[in-house]
Amino acid sequence: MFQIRIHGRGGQGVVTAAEMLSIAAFEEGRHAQAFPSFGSERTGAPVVAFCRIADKEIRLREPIMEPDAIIIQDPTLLHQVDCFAGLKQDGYILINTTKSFEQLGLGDFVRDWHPERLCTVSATELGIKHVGRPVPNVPLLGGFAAVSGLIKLESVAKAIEDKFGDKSSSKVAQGNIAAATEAYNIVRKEMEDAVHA
Amino acid sequence: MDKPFAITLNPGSSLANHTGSWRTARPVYLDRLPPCNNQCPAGEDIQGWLFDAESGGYEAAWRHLTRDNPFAAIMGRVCYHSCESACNRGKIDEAVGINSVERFLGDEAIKRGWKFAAPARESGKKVLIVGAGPSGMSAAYHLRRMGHAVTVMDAGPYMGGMMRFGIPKYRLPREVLDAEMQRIVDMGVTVRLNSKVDNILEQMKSGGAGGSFDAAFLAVGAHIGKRAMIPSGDAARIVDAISVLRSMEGEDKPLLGRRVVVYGGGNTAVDVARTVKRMGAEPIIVYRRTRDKAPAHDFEIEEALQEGVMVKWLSTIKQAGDKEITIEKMALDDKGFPQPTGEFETLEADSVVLALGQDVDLGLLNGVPGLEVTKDGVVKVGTDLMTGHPGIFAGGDMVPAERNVTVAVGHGKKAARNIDAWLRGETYAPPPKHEVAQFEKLNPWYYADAPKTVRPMLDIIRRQSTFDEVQGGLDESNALFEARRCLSCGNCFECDNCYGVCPDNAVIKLGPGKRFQFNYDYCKGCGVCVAECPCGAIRMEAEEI
Amino acid sequence: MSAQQTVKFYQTGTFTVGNRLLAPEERSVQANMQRTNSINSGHRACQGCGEALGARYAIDAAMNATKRQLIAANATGCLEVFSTPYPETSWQIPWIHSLFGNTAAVGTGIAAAIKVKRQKGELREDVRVVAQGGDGGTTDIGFGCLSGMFERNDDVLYICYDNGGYMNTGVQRSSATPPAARTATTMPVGPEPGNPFGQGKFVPAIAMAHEIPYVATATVADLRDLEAKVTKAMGIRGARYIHILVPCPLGWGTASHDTIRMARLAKETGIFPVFEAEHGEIKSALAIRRQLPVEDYLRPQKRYAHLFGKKPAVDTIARIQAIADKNIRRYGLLENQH
Amino acid sequence: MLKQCEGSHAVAEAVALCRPEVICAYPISPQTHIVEGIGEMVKSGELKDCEFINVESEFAAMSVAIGSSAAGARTYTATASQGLLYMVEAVYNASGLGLPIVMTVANRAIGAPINIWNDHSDSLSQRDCGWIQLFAETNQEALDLHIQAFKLAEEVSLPVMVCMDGFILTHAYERVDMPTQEQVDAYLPAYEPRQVLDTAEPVSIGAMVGPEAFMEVRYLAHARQMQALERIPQLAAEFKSVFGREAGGLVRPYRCEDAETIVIAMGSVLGTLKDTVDAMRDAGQKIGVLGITSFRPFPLVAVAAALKNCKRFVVLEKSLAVGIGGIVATNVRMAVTGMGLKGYTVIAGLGGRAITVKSLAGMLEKAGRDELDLVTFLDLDWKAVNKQLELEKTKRRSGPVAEALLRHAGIVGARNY
Repeated sequence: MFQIRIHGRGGQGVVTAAEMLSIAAFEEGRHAQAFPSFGSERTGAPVVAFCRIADKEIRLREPIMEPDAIIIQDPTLLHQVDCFAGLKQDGYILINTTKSFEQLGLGDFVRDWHPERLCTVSATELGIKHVGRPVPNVPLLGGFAAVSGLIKLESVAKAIEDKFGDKSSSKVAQGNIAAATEAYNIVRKEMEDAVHA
Repeated sequence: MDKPFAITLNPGSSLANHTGSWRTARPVYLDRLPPCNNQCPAGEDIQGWLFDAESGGYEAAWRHLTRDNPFAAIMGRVCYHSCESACNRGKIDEAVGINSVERFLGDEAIKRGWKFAAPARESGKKVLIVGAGPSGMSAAYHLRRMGHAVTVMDAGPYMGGMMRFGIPKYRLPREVLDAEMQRIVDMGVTVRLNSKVDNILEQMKSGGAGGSFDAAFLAVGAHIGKRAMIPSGDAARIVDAISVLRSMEGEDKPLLGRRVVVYGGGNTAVDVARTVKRMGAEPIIVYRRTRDKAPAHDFEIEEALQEGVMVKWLSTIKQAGDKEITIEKMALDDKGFPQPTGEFETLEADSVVLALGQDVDLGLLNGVPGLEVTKDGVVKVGTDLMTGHPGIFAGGDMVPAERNVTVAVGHGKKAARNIDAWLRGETYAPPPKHEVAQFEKLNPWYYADAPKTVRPMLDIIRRQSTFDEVQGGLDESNALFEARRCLSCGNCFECDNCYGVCPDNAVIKLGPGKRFQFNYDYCKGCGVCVAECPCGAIRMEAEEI
Repeated sequence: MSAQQTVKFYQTGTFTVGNRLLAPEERSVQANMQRTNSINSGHRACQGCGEALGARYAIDAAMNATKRQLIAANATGCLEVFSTPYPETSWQIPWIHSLFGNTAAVGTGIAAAIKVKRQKGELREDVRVVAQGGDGGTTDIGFGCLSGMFERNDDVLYICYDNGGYMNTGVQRSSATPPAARTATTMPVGPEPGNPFGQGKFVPAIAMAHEIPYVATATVADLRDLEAKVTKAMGIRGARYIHILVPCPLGWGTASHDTIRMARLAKETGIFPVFEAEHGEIKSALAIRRQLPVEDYLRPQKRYAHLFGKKPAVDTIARIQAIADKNIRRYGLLENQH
Repeated sequence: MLKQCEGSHAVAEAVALCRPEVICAYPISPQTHIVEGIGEMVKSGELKDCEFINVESEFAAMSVAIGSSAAGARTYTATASQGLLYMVEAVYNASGLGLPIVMTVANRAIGAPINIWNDHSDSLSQRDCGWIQLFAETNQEALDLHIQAFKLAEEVSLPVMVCMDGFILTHAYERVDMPTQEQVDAYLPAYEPRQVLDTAEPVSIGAMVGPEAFMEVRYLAHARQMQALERIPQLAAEFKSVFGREAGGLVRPYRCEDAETIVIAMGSVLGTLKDTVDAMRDAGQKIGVLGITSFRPFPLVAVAAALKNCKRFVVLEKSLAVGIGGIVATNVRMAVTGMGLKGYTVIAGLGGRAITVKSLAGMLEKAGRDELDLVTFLDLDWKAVNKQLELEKTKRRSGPVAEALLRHAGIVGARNY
């Protein structure tokens, strides 16, 4: 079972990201469980969402306290919330930022971790670029598909269509898919760079 | 439906709960006597015939009316309608114009040619009636309806009696009078005019075609003008009012001159004054008391004044001369009696008409055993209108009573009922009278605001110069309106109020004309029906313990 | 022009229940021998109960207007208690009692069910819904549901039978209890005896503020007016409200036979304005026929007995008169008098 | 058809498949997504012949439901927590009148202090209201129970609450197998009311019943729940034959056969418990889980049968009967009267407190050694509690408890993830 925790702020699509992640896993025939931190948080407040992915039925309902991966949608949270609480050694970290882990002051924390599991992507910019809105959640999913290798980029695309396909024009879905794809490629590149560094 | 236990119930199942057991007093329907009926000297069921008229059933209304009084058209003109004074509607706005509706019905009957049916069965009894006036003809009508053979004898040349010889045409057109008289003749009543009865016993014996009469009703009226001792010169022209009015019916109109003094304050005095006014003279009424003490109806005085009749109130004639009379001023004392003042005045007068009342010619009763006469010169009768002589009854002006047409007509009916009973060897017992429906018993809220309809009056010029009828009648819509103003005091008129206002649906509506019935199984005795009955036809009665 | 038709019949006009001279179609529903008696004999209302009467008037009229296709929801209260004690019901129509404060909502539910059943073709008849309750169930505890039903414009006619208090529980004050009236919870003691002035609410005006298609007031003293309003209401779709004044002999301390008279006095003094409104605008008022001072209305009621002691409470009576005068001005009760 | 969706959405779709005719909605977390989902289906025309009414309160919601159900319409609503309490008078009325309304309760705590997170205090407060209460373990079961609920409600003429854990299930995305309309139609016949407001056959519903018949009416309500006790397993079996999967029933034992310790619970925590038990079994402990699906009617016989071979039972419940302890535990104890079992009550997860495998395992191991307190509060912060109790002892005006505890715990507003 693989457990992901997503940190962000109200309005950044944190919960949706977890749900789409579960849909993507479902599309690959796996069991998945996504759930929010059940708060009544308003726009701007710190928000957490969870996703479990497994190959058999997921019965566990406790919050994810020891995640295999952390997605941080907003790096400003790093100073306010213990985003990495319980993260397993050598877990995956994906941060929406233009900075590096070093620049974010996380250099010591991840010093001995697998470098290819520590990625950043400027997802907000990708959101603006492809969708016209500073929503980082979908590009980060593309990035996560890349960094974790847990789900395929195509599954993320399917999840995007599932979420956005009906409601708005496919333009939104296509924009999101493009953003996710670009993020995927950026992260792939980053990982290669990290391995070769 | 497979209904859940207890919480779901079948419709209307509360009928099993007889809430009538809660009652400590119960409402009861009753008929109270409307004040108009109570007041009517002719005993008309006024509320009853108005009820028929309200729905436009004029013939039914007329037939209902004529159960008691055959002269609707006459009554509608000459009756002084004391019913209207008693009418409860007068306490709301104005009394119902009963008289005008009565006239409408009477006129309608003449116009449509409605007739009285001949009796279904002949009794084989013969009744002699002396006098074809209102009382005699009324009795004739009722007796005939009861199946008796009736012969009316009258000394005069026409039927009608005082209705013809005492009431001027402008109040009662003669074609109306004739029509209503003839209708009675048409029932099979024998009328012999110009047939003075000099001796009643002999007349009864002589009978007629079928042998002697079984009973007699005397209604000869009061035709002898009272005289007053007025010092007068030979040349003074003094006549009595009845003679004047009677002569108006003949070819020779009375010659009274220009200035005519009418002495008296009764209706006859006013009639004479208004009559001579129409003949071109200048009448002046001299009366010893005031207007409000005058026995004449005020509306008649008012109409006379409108027409130009002069009146000297508080005056008596001291002397009558050729061209003038002397009158003395009077003053009322503490008790309201006029007392001489010693002040005199002279009035120009070509003639003096005495309108001081009439006496009865009792000649035909001479030698009748048992018969008694009062000191006023009228015949004593019992409550059954029978004289001291068995089988001889009397009514109208010749018995002690108020003298007017309506009273006379009432006597005719009453006499007829008693004669009928007497002929069968029985005593007529009138049904007990219901209690009078006083205004307090009504709930006047329910009556719509509707002021009385004013009858048209002839214009003043024609009133002063012609004998055309002064007061007009109502047209149909007016008559209907007026009839519908009736409150139906004391008598259910099926307004459905009791049926509607009962919170317990404890009033059963029986259908048109059948009124209502209480369902005492459910009536809780709240009394709302009594309080909200417009006409006072329900009463609460304590439940027996 | 009021909902009431002017009938040209001078004997009793439109004031009596029936009128044998009217064409059958112009007669009142209550005059009809075949009226439904929707609430039938055997109910356990007090003698002279205004509410029992008002309910039959209104529901019979609604039954007539809907060709007997009517379902009623009923709030807890006198009407419910006296009409449906197990094992007997007085109702002859489909009727449901749920709770004290939810009748308008129950009506909404029934109307919704009917709408769906008609859409599906499972119900052929155009069945209509009446929800009814006393003033407590309407102006107090049921007010939330009532307001909700109004604002959604649900297809329900709500009828409030207003007798000015919680009579079922022993005459306690409601928000419809008039000033100065004695109830078990506003006793005639202390410096301001009876129900205080300046409290309470007049729900017809609040109903109007919802801009619902139809709002009317009526009394049991004006049957034809009441029937005309119910009939009119049943001809309209959406939320409708009729507020009927129903005197309570028990709570008012009046003689059982005075029930209708008291309602009449309430109207004729101007204490209870009788009017109708459409979409929030007043359309007509039933004119006072013979204006009377409020004292005539107050004096026969024991709940106001403290105003007429040895020293009459002239000031209090004047304050009540001022309320009547205000009604007369506000609703034009002296205009268009016959 | 398999799909990955939110629990609320799954329920909304399942309810729509049941062809409801009237739906009343008043928003309260965490029930909102359900009625929002159905509302959209009605408005878009996807769900035909259905009236969706936005009411002004939960009291009105249940009242509208009473009206529509009495008028013969299949009626649905959903609520939670304070909303359920606000409609309580109508809740009792609906069952008293025998109206087969189906209502989802997205279980949530009851204030004060106000708390929007999950526990079972809301529906368990209504344990005696006369409604049938079915608890879902997963979103799949929540979906399935709604389909069964309509059938059960209409058969026995009683209203049914389908209880699902607020947020934990309602807001969780997971896989469900959504049945087809044909399947649902095959299982669920059209509503044929036992009593209905019908102009052709008028009745008075809701009479006032006095002492002479009230006991009987109440007994009949009980008898109908006893009928439901028989029907629930049958309906689950029928359901399996149409839909091909297990759902519903009275109780669901898991690895109980040779268990010495059986932990009993309701709702979504059963999943976490099963994982915990599996791990403990792997470590050699004889332990099982008994899930109770039907809380009302309470399956006394089924519970007793499931526990007949164990040595002890632990009732893990997300509710607290203040002043005594457990609610479910009390019911279970009645079921095992005379069986000589050791029983423990564990209050857990109140107001959304996470119930973790770790805590559960620790507690169950203690239970296995019979070292557990009879009434245990799982993961209670004793330090905070004791401090507050101390404060109250010394200071009369000690201030609001909840705020004091938050201060003590260093938690202000947001949670520490």
